[in-house]
Amino acid sequence: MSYILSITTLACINMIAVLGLAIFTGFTGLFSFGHAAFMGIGAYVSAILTYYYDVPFSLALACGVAASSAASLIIGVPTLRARLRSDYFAIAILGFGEALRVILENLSITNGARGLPGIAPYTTLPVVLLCLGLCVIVARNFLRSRYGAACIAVREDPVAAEMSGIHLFRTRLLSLALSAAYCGLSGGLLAHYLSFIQPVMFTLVQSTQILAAVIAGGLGSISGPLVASFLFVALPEALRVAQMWRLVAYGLILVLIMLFRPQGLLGHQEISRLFKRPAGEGH
Amino acid sequence: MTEVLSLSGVSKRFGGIVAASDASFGVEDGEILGIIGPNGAGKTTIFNVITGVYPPDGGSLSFRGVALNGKRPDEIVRMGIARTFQNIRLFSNLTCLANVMTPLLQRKHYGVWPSLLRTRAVRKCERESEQEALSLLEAVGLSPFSHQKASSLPYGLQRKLEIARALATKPTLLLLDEPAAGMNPEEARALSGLIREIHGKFSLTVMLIEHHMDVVMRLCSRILVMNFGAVIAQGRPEEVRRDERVLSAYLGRRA
Amino acid sequence: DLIKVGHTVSLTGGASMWGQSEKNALELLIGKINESGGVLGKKIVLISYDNRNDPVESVNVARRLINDGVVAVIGPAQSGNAIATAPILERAKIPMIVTTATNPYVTIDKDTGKVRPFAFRPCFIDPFQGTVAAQFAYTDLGAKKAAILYDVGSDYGQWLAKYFEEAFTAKGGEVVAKEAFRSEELDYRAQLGKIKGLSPDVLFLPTTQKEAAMAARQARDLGITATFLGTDNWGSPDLIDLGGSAIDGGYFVNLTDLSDPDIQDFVAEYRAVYGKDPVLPNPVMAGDAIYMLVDAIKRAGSTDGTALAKALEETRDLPVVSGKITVNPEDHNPLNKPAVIQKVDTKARAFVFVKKYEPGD
Amino acid sequence: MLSVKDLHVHYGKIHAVRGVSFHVEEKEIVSIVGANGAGKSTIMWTLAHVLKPSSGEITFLGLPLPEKPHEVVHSGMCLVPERRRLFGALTVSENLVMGAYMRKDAEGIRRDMERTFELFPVLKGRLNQVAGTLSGGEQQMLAIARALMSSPRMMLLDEPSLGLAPILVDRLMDAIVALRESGMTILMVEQNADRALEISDRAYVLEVGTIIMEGSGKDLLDDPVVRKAYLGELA
Amino acid sequence: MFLQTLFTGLSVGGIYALMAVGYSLIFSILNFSNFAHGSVIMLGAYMGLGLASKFGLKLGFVVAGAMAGGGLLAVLNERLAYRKLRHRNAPSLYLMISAMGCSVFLENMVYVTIGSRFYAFPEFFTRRVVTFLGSSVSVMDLFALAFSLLAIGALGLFLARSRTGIAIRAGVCDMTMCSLMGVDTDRLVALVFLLAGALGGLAGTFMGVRYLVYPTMGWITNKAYIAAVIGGLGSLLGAIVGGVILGVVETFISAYVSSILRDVFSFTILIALLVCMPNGLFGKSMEERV
Ligand SMILES: Nc1ncnc2c1ncn2[C@@H]1O[C@H](COP(=O)(O)OP(=O)(O)OP(=O)(O)O)[C@@H](O)[C@H]1O
Ligand SMILES: Nc1ncnc2c1ncn2[C@@H]1O[C@H](COP(=O)(O)OP(=O)(O)OP(=O)(O)O)[C@@H](O)[C@H]1O
Ligand SMILES: [Mg+2]
Ligand SMILES: [Mg+2]
Repeated sequence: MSYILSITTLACINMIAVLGLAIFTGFTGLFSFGHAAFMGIGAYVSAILTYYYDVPFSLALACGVAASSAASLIIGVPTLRARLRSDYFAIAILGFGEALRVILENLSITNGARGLPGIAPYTTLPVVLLCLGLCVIVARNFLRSRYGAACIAVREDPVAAEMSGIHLFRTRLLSLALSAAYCGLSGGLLAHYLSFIQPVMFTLVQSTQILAAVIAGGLGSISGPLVASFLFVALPEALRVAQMWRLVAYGLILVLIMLFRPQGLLGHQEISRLFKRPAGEGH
Repeated sequence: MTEVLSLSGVSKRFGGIVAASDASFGVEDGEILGIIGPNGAGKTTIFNVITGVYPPDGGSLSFRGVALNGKRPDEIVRMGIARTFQNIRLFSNLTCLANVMTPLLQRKHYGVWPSLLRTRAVRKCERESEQEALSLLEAVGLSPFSHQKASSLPYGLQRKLEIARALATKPTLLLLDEPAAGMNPEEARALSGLIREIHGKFSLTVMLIEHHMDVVMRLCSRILVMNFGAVIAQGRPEEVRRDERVLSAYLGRRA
Repeated sequence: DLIKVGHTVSLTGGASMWGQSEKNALELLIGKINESGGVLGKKIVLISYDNRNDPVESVNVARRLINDGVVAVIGPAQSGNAIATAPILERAKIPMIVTTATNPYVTIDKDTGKVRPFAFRPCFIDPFQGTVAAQFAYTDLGAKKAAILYDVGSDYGQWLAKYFEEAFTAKGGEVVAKEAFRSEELDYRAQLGKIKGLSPDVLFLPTTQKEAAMAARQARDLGITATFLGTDNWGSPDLIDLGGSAIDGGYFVNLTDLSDPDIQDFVAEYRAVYGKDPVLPNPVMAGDAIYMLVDAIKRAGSTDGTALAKALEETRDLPVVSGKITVNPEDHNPLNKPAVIQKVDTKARAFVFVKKYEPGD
Repeated sequence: MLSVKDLHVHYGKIHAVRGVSFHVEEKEIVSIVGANGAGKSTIMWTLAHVLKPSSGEITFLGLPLPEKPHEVVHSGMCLVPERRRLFGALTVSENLVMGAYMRKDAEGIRRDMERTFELFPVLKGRLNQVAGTLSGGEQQMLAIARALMSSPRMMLLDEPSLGLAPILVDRLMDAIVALRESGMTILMVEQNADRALEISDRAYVLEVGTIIMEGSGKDLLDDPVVRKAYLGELA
Repeated sequence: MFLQTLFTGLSVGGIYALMAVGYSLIFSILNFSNFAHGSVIMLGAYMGLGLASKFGLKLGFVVAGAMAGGGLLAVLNERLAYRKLRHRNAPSLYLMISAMGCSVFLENMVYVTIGSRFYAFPEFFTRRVVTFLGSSVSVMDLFALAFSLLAIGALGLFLARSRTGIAIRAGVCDMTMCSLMGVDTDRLVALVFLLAGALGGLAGTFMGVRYLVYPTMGWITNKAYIAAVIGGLGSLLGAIVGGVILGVVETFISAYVSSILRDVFSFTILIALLVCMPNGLFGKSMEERV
């Protein structure tokens, strides 16, 4: 039972990060190969605070969130201001992630590549569920607000968005900072769940997994990526008996999703919508 | 009458192509100004320069006494200039309602934190915007389609949706780039009526690029003729219609 | 009925070669134990799960194993994964015996400095290994100047580089260069070019055999003549194939040696069943672990975790695959676990036994 | 030459074309007129087999329409779709090369190129400009020119005069007549309904996915209903 | 040491460039990042290895075999994992994720079937070094650099000039319209993948000979993606120049600044470069007109 709970916890922690990237990629239309770095910042900042300075967990989490948001500005301000095209932006942020990892690997307070063991295991399933619930509500609120509308407009057509009075740079930056905050929270929770963090946990591989969940779940959807990220954690576990074959299967499933659910599991719609009268969308 | 917009000596080149050369003219408050000219004359370019999509290579622009040079498009929009696009640019995956609501929401002034918490004030703003959007859709005759995806509308209706979206930025100057393209004469006639109606209802100044001469003649109090990036003639519709240069370069034998 | 033993191991990813060999060895030995009547009249079943050499996965595996009702866990082989796994098993009161995780903090809680009651290992620890390497370099090879090239992204490399540097300078030697690379990189010539200019006597490479082989080849290409010195991760038969003539004459510290007389029976059996040599040292360490466990179950007379941990702590002079083992109750490391120095001889295609260090030497 | 029987096309649940039948004879100019959203473009896309009909029968040159769009082109039918659909990142000359992709006769290609430049002289000076940066009307010219380069047996034109200056509309209509003279068959959808009907041999009036009227171009032009509904004349 | 560092940088850069070409080729044509390219390189290396060690073939045959194998693999890859998406005019992001899936799939297929062992090519053609001004340069590196320049030159010409090349690029803009011009787009795309795959096979063999062969060796292609971005995505010349620059810069940072913090420096330079030149060195500015 504890195993199922632990998988659920991990899945939910992951879902928070995926939700963050869904805001950025799914709704603002920029993609990123570096969001694991923001998880890393959240994880390390909050873990260092509870570990060395006995800061209360909630405050440490908040600091982690703030730190990763702030870090996202460091990379976001120059690149978004320069209006990098999305592929270029993705590589720039990948560079940021990798550089950050090297720094984490060489600081003494992070204990280098050896990692920080013995972080207090404050993260429990109820805590995670609470955070996830809040995150979903906040994400929904954000996306329905004028800021969210701006993000979506920027995704759909940047020029037309500007002609609707939207400040492109500020909108993209806000979306980046919010998504980084989500990833920071996710990282903080992860650190206090595993009790142990190492820079290798926050690499490109992790970034691409978050991105894959967002896309497989469907761009422009909140519930889709959530479902996908849950599946992406649960599926390898379910396939664990298949041993070495499970990663083969994982790769295959990713391809199959793209081939047969081109919009992702739920592109541009939410689970709740599935049960309502279908709007006349056609196609 | 006062001039709301004035351009003096505006020029823009792309590589070797001179898209606008030393264009100077003013737009009077409340008029409907038509811009005609052969293809590639630089009409759309003038719109692009006014709305800040391209910075001009030279010359100056001012709107109600404020210089437009160096302003970002979104700033210009907030000063009260809105436009539609020649190649329709809607938010194609969104519903018509959402298309119109987007600029309306941008005019609301609540901060990020209230938006995350979705306070009562935020919800009120949204309800207001929704009502406003619906009434704008009503005004252009798109109410039945408000929950349909923008990309699934036929071409002609997409143009009307663009007008509604432009109106949603609450402009005082509206730039329309070939609004009647893809409409048959009857539809174009109806559209003229619509433009005249919103012109009065929202007390707008309108600049209109159009190749449908009926529409231009019917609507405009004044017409600018452009060729090779420069304004070659201007005047009242009847004058322009008889202008020799306009006949040979633009209207052809039929007119 | 059955006694379930968990096994958390890298079956995919860069460390899978050892992991697969480890799994083979355990299956082989457990088969033997079961044939001879099992333990407490019960048969042992092994439940292996792939941890992909990833700490998060390792935690999942640990939880899954707990859920599957294992009485003890063997593995993981890598210190990072072991450190992530240890607290989980500790809370579930299930003993774990790691195989080759040589980091001190696998069995010691870094915060409290106390021993982790449920964590054990049959292998020596990094400070010892680093010291042995430094000592061998300084005294036996007569090196005064050493250079280090290690993988910054690997905790293993970082630790050993640190311990070696400390020990070597303590002895009076000088570490002239400490250069690093990243695991997925292939070319170290930039770093080696710099090292060449400092003409060290030895080049310490606390890396996997693949990286050691590449570093050696590139170093010789650049004309570096220093002696190569490595650690237990070199100890794989393919080092010779990979490094070719470049790696010839290199020395490395190992846990055991394929030619170690103590393990010849095991190696022969392994060859007979799988048709190839075991990839040392993991299979041997895993073998030690399963024997330690079986012995502890017998002595405890039960499979209760706490009782098992207590019995494991009292392991004395137990004959295992690699020789005899005694657990130090202070730190749960084996007492008197020797380290061997081997020399790479590419012409004979073998690792030649050079010398053996006992702790305290 | 082309015959369509009881064609139905759906977009998901939207029934855009509802049982349309018509035919086009060799060397004819046939127009389809109708309001926005009547389903004209949908019919054109279906004839090019980019959209697949949900039911109905299309035969071209006596054979059922081939499956793949490129096979349809090879059988001699070429579509100039609504909204240009140029290869925006390619230059003007590359777009024209693409138009002539199937042709091997270098001489004929050169001749058609000349003819095209006669019709739209602007393009000649713009051969190396990236198509996406042309003005709206220039793009429309290029779209037509590209189709002319393929010199098909039958050409489908969807709103060819969109965004063209009046003087060019005249030239275009003349060119269409000239094409017919040279042996091409033309089916066109045109919002400039009076101009289209003037040069059409026959025409169909489409309303909400069904054909409500057919006749010769002249007849329809004189029909009061048509005049009122599509030509903007107050009755 | 300066000269040696420079040579090393060039040789590392040459390998990056060779990997970046195939990747950039597909990008320039299909406008998406084919993350499976790393796996094609890796499998190309395995094929070369098989030919060299199992059949003891000469280097020429080994390279030819690996190129053929890589090409076929890439075509198959396209056929199974991308074609359907392409037909749907799916956004390039979808293709990218599909490519990511392929790369996970292929890499783990190798683990499951061939195993995780490392392999080295037989030593007989591995190491020939010429000494030049006191610095050693490997013949293999020179060959790799020259060959990648040649390959790119030929490819660039083909794409810019030939009818097929134009059709391929037209297909990128609008697949539907391309088929309305009578083009069988599938055949064209298959051709592109054949070329890119062959280059991948070549790169794999070179890398295998220079370094080692193992399942995760494709990861180094990340560097090729970065190189392609530095040079400007979609520009073949950019891919080469970007690769060489990245190699040289990395090497110099390692040698003169810090090998430990190297990536921090090189990525900072990357980001700074992109901020100043948002389209890379040779990328076309893709400003869309309104
Ligand atoms: N971004 C650009 N790059 C290069 N040339 C451009 C660009 N934008 C416009 N042009 C050129 O500038 C000229 C003027 O274009 P513009 O779009 O203003 O014409 P227009 O008067 O709107 O014509 P139309 O009636 O055909 O829409 C054209 O020849 C066009 O090719
Ligand atoms: N992609 C689509 N998805 C859903 N519905 C569509 C789509 N495209 C067209 N429709 C619908 O099909 C009907 C016919 O559209 P079509 O584009 O064929 O009209 P049209 O006669 O060409 O109009 P126009 O004169 O504006 O070009 C319309 O009601 C339209 O809303
Ligand atoms: Mg225009
Ligand atoms: Mg249409």
